[in-house]
Amino acid sequence: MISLNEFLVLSGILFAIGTAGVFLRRNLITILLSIEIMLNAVNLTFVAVGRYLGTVDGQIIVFFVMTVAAAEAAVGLALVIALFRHRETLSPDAFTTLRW
Amino acid sequence: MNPVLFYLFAAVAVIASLLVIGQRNPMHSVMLLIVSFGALSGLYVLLDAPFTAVTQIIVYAGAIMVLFLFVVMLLNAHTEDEAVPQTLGPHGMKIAVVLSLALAAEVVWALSRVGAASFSTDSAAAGAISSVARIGTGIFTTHAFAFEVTSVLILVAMVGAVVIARKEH
Amino acid sequence: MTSEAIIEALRGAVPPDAVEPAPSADGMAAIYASAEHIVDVCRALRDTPSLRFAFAADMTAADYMPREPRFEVVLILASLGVAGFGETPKRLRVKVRLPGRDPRMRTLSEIWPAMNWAEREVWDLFGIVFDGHPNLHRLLMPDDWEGHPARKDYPVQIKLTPKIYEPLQLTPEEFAANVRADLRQAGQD
Amino acid sequence: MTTTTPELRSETMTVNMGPQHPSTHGVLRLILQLSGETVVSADATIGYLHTGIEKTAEQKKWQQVIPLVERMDYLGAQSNSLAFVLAVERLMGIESKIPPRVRDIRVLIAELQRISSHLVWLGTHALEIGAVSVMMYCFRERELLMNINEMLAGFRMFPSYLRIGGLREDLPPKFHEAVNAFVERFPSKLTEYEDLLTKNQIWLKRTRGVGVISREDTIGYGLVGPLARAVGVPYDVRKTFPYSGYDTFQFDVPVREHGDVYARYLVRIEEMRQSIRIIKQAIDRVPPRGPFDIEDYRIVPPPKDKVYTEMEGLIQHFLIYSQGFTVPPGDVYVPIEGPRGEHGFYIVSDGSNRPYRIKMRPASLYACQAVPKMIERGMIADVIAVIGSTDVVMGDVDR
Amino acid sequence: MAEFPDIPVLTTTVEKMTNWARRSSIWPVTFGLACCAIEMMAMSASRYDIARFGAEVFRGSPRQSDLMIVAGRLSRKMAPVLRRIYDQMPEPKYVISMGACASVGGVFDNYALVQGVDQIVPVDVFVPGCPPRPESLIYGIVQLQKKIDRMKLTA
Amino acid sequence: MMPAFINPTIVAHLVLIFAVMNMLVLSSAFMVWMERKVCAYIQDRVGPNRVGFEGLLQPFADVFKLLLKEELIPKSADKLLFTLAPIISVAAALTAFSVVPFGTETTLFGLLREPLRLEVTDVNVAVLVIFAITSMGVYGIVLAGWSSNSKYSLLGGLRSSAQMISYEISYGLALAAVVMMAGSLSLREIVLNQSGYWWHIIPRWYLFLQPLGFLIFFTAGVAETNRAPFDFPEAEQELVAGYHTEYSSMSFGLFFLAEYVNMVTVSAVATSLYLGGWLGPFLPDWLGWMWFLLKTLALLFFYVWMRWTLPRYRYDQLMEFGWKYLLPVAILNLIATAALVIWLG
Repeated sequence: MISLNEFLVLSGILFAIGTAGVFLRRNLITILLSIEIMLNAVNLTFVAVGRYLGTVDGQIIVFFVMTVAAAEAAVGLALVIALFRHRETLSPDAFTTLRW
Repeated sequence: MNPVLFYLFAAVAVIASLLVIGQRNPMHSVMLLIVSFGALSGLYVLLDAPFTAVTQIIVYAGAIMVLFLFVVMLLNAHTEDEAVPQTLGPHGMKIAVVLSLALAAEVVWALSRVGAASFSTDSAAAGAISSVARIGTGIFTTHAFAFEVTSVLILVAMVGAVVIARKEH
Repeated sequence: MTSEAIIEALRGAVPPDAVEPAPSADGMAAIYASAEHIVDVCRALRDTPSLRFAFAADMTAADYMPREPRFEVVLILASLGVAGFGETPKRLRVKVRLPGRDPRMRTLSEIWPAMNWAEREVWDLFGIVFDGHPNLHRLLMPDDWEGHPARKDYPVQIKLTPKIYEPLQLTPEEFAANVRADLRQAGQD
Repeated sequence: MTTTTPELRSETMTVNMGPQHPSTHGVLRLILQLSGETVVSADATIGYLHTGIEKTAEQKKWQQVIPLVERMDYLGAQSNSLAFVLAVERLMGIESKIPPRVRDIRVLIAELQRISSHLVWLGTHALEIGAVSVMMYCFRERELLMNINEMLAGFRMFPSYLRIGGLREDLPPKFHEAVNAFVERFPSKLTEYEDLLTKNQIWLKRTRGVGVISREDTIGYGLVGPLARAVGVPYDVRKTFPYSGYDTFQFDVPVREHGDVYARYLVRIEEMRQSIRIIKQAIDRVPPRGPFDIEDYRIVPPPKDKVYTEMEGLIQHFLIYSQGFTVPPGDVYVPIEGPRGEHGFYIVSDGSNRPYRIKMRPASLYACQAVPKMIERGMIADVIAVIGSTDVVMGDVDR
Repeated sequence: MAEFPDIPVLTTTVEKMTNWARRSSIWPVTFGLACCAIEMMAMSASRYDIARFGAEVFRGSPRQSDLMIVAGRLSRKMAPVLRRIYDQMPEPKYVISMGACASVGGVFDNYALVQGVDQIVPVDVFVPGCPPRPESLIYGIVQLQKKIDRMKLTA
Repeated sequence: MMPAFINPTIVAHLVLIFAVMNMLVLSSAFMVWMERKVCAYIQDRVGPNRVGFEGLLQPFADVFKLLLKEELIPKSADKLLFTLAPIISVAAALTAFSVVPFGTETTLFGLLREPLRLEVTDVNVAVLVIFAITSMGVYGIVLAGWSSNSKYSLLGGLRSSAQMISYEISYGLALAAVVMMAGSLSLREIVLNQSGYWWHIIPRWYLFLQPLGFLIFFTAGVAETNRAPFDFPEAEQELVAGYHTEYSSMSFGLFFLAEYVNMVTVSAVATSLYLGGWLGPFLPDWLGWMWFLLKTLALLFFYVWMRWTLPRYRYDQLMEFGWKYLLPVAILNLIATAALVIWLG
C-alpha cells in the first residue's frame, strides 16, 4: 500500500536531483530547468500532504507555486536572453564579474 | 491507490529528472522535463487531484516549457558550452556530486521519519479533495489575499521580462 | 532635341572634346562620349536643367570585332516629361567607344543606381570593366564561367558537359565545424 | 566547440530563398539576412534562366528572331514582338508605310497581351498572399485570351502573329465575335476579383504601406511602368512617346501616390480597365477584312495565289524564305509600353539579312534589382508580397 | 460517372495496390523554370484541372513530392540546383520533361542552356511543345500513370 | 463463469474506443476529400473524380502512396526528436477527442447491463483536459521545426510556438465563459445544459447566449489548428512548407493527419460547447450522434470555405490581432458573462 511516506521520499529524491542539477550543470537553461524540478518536488509534497489531511489547501498552494514558477521562468529566460546577447554564451561562469 | 501505477510514475519522474540534468543538449533536457511533469501529473491523479493534474499540464507543459523551448530555439544553443573555463575546477565537480548525494540522503531520511501514514480510503474524502468548486472557493475566500498578490507578481514579472529582454536600440 | 542641341547644352559643363555627335539611323539624338569624361558627361546630362535625363533606360554594348575601337557601350537615356524628371520628353543615346584590349570605363552606378546591374551584365557578357563599381561580379552566367559570351569571338554553341554538382556554399568555419561533426559521429557510431 | 553558428551570434539568420521556392516567380534567388522575421538586408542573385537569346538571335534571319524575342518576357510575348517589329521597321524606314488597319490590330493585340499578362500577375500575386482561388479565376479568364491567340495563329502563348511589315495573315473569321465576347465578359469578372480583394481587410493589411519606394528611387532604379505610376509618376510610353498610333486612342493613365504594393495593385487593375477601353475602340475601327501588311514583297511573303500563279511571286516567296531580307546598317532603339513598363529593343544592323546585335530593355531586371531595396526592414511575408507586386518575369530578367 | 477503380481488396496483388496508390496520387513539386511553368499553372487551374487525376497537390518541398515537372529551359547555372532538388526527392520519383527546351534545348541551341534535361536527371516522360498545351501535359501525366501501372515491385 | 473483465460494458467500451479512433482517422480522410472537392467547386473546377466514385478514394491513395515512399531523415537532423515530432502531433490530436461526448447513453437495445455513454471517457474536468492536450500539440510542431535543422522549419516552429501561446489564452477565456454559464467543466453536462427551447423554436444553445464567445473560440481554434488565414507555421508561399519542410513519406502524412484531426476536434468541441452537441429535433435520442455529425460537418465546411476565400495574414498582424483585439474582447466577454451569470443568479 502506498502511504504518504512514499510520496515524501519521492519528492525528496526529485528535490535532490534538482539541486544536483543546479550544482552540476554549466548551462543557464538547464539550471532553470533544475529549479523547476525542485519546485515540482515541493508541489508533490503539498498535494500529497493535502490529500493526507483531506483538505484542498495543498492544491491551492500548488496553484500559487505554479504562478510563481511561471513568473520565475519568464524573468529567468528574459535574463538568459539578455545575458546571451552580451556574452554569447550560456555558461554561468561567464557572468561572475557582476558587470557587463 | 494503485502501487503499480505509483511506482511506474515515480520511476518515470525520477529517471526523466535524472536525464534532464544529465543531458548536454538543452532541447532534450526540456523534452525530458516534460515527460517528468507528465509523470507528476499522473501522480496527482492518483492523489485524487485531477484539477491540479490538468493545471500541471496546461501551465507547466503547455506554457512554461514552451517558453523554454522558444528560448532554446531562439538562441539555437545546441550543446553546453565548454569553451568557457570552469571556475569549479576538476575537484569542484566531484564535491558537487558528493554534496548532492548527501543532500538527497538527508532529505530522504528526514522525510521518511514522518512515519508510515497511509491515506484515508474514504471515497467521500477523495471526492472532497478533487472538487474543483472547493478549490475555487478556497482560492477566492481564505487565500484571496495571496491570490491578489500573485496577480501583482505576474504583472511585475511580465513587465520585468519585457524590459529585460528588450533589445537596446 | 537634336544631338547638336544637346552638345550645345552640355558646353561648359564638360570639356569640349568629351562629346561629339554620333550617327543615328532612327532620328533619336545620339552622342559619342569619351571614356575618360563619361562620368562628368552623364552627371551633366542628368543635372543640367534643360536636359535632365533622369531615367537611364538601359545600358548595353556591341562588339564590332575586327574594328578598333572594338566595343561600343550604349547608354539609353530619357527625360520623362514629368515634373522633377525632365520637363520635356526626349531621348538620347550616349555611346562610349572602347578599345579591344583592356576595355574599361568608370562606373555610372553612382549617377543612376539602375546601372549597377546593367554594368554587371555588360561585364559578364562583354568583359568590359567598370572602374569603381561596388560589386562587379558576373550577373547572368555562373560565377566560375570562363569567357564573355556576347563577344563576337565567342561561339554560340559550345560543347561542355553540364555541371551537376556544385559545392554547398560554406564559410571556412562552417566547413571545419562540419568536419568535426562528422568525426564525432564516426567516433560514436 | 562553440554553442552557436557564427551567424546566430549576431542574432541574424541567413535564409536562402530560391531558386526553387514556391513564390519567387521562377528562379529568382534571394539571400535574406533575417533578424527574427524582419529582413535586415537582402541580396538578389539572378541568371538561373539565362538563355542566351540575344546571342542566338545573331544567327537568325530577321523574321526568325520574332519567335525568339517572344520567349524573352514570356508573359508579354506579343509586346516583345511588337517592340522588335517596330524597331526593325523604323530601321528600315517603312514605319510610315504600315497600313493604319495593321497598326490598330497591333494595338489591339498588345492590349490583349497586357490583360493576359496582368491576369497572370494578379493570379500569382494573390496566390502568394494566400488568396488561392483568385488565381484560378484569373487563369479561367486568361483561357479566353489564349483562345483568341489560338484563333490568330494556332498557338496559345507565342503566336508570332506580328511580322516585320505587317501581320502574318489576315484576321481569322469570328475574331471580332471572340474579342467582343471577351470585352463584354471581362469587366464584370474584374469586378469579381476586386470584390474578393480590393476591400478585403486582410488584403489591405498585407499590401498597404508594404514595399514602399520613393519617387526618386523609382526613377533612379529605372522602374517605369506600373511601378512608377504607383508612386505618382504618370509616365507611359503610349502617351509620352506614342507609337503604332496610340495617340489616336482615348485612354487614361492610372496613377496612385503611395508607392506601396496596394497602389501597384490598384494601378494594374485600372490598367486592365483602360486596356478594355482601348480594345473596344480598336475593334470598332478594324474591319474584318483588309490589308494586313505593306504589300512590299521584298519584305513580306507574297500572297499564296500569286506564288502559285506568277513567276515573280514564286521567286519572291523563295527569296523571303531562303534568304530573308536585308536591313540597312545602323542602330535603333524603340520603346513601347509593355505590361511591365518600358520595353524597348536596341538593334544594330550591319546591313545583312541577320541582326548584328539585339538587346531588349529588360523591365523586370530593373524591378528585380530594386526588390532588395523595397524589402529591407520588411518581414518575410512582405518579401513575397513585394516580389509579386513588381511582377518580375525571370525570362525577362535573364533572357 | 467516373470509372470505378480496380481495387477489389482480396483479389488484387500488392503490386497492383501499390501501383494504384502511386499512380492516383502524383504530387508534383513546384518547380517552374520558364514559359512552360505558366502552362503548368494553367493545367492546374479551372479549365484543365489536373485535380481530377489527384495530382493537384503542388508541394513546395521536394521531400513531399513524387513528380518533378521540369517546366522550361534549363540553364547551365540552374543545372546543379535541379539535380539537388531531384536528389532531395524520396523514392519513387518521376520526372516529366515539359517542353522542347527541357527535352532537347528547343530553339535555343547555344552556350547557356543544357541541351536536354536527361543529361542531368533520368526522365520518364517527354512532353513536346513550346510550350506544350495543358492538355499535352495532362496527357504526359496520364502516360506516366500508365508507366507506373506497369512497374514491378521486384524489379 | 465469465471473468469479470469480459463483461459486455467493458467490451463495448473497448469497441467504442476503437471505433472512435478509427472514425476520427476516417473522418479526417473524408475531410481531405471534402476539402479538395469544395475547393474545386469554389474555384470552378471539378476536383478529384478518377479514383473511386467522385474521387472518394483519393485520400486512401494518398495515404498508401505516402506509406510506400522512402523515408528521408536529414543527416544533420536530431534523429530522435525528428522521429518523435509527428508522433506527438498525432497522439495529441487523437487524444483530445477522447473527452468529447457525441451522443446520449445507450444500452444497445438492452444488450448492456449499464448504459454506455457515447464518449471515450467522461472526466469531470473535460474542458480543461481538452485545453491541456491541445497545448501539448504544439510540441510536435515546434520539435519538428527545431529538429529538422533547416531554417525554414525553424522559422515555422518559432512561429507556431508564439502563435499557439498567443491564441491559447483567448481560446481558454472563451471556454471559461461557457464553463461559467454551465457551471460545470464536464462537456456532457455542458451539452445537457443546452437542451430545451426558447419560445419552442430557438434551441437553447450557448451560441445565442455567447455569440461573441463562439466567434472568439472559433477564430482561436482556426489559429490553433494552423489553418488559413492563420496558416503561418507552414505558409507555403513564404516558408516552402514550414515546420514539415524536411519531412517526407508517412511522417509528413502524420502531420497532415494531425492537422485534419485537430480540425475535427475543434469543430466537435465547438459543437458541444455552443451548438448543443448531439441535441436536436426530429431524431430519436439514440440517433443524436447524427446531429452531432451534421453540426460538426457544418463547422468543418466553414473551415474549408475560409481557407479558399481569404488571403493570409502577416505574422506580426496575427500577433497584433491576437493580443490587441481578440484577447481584450475575450476578457470583456468573460466579464460580461460573469455579470450576466451573477445577475441571473
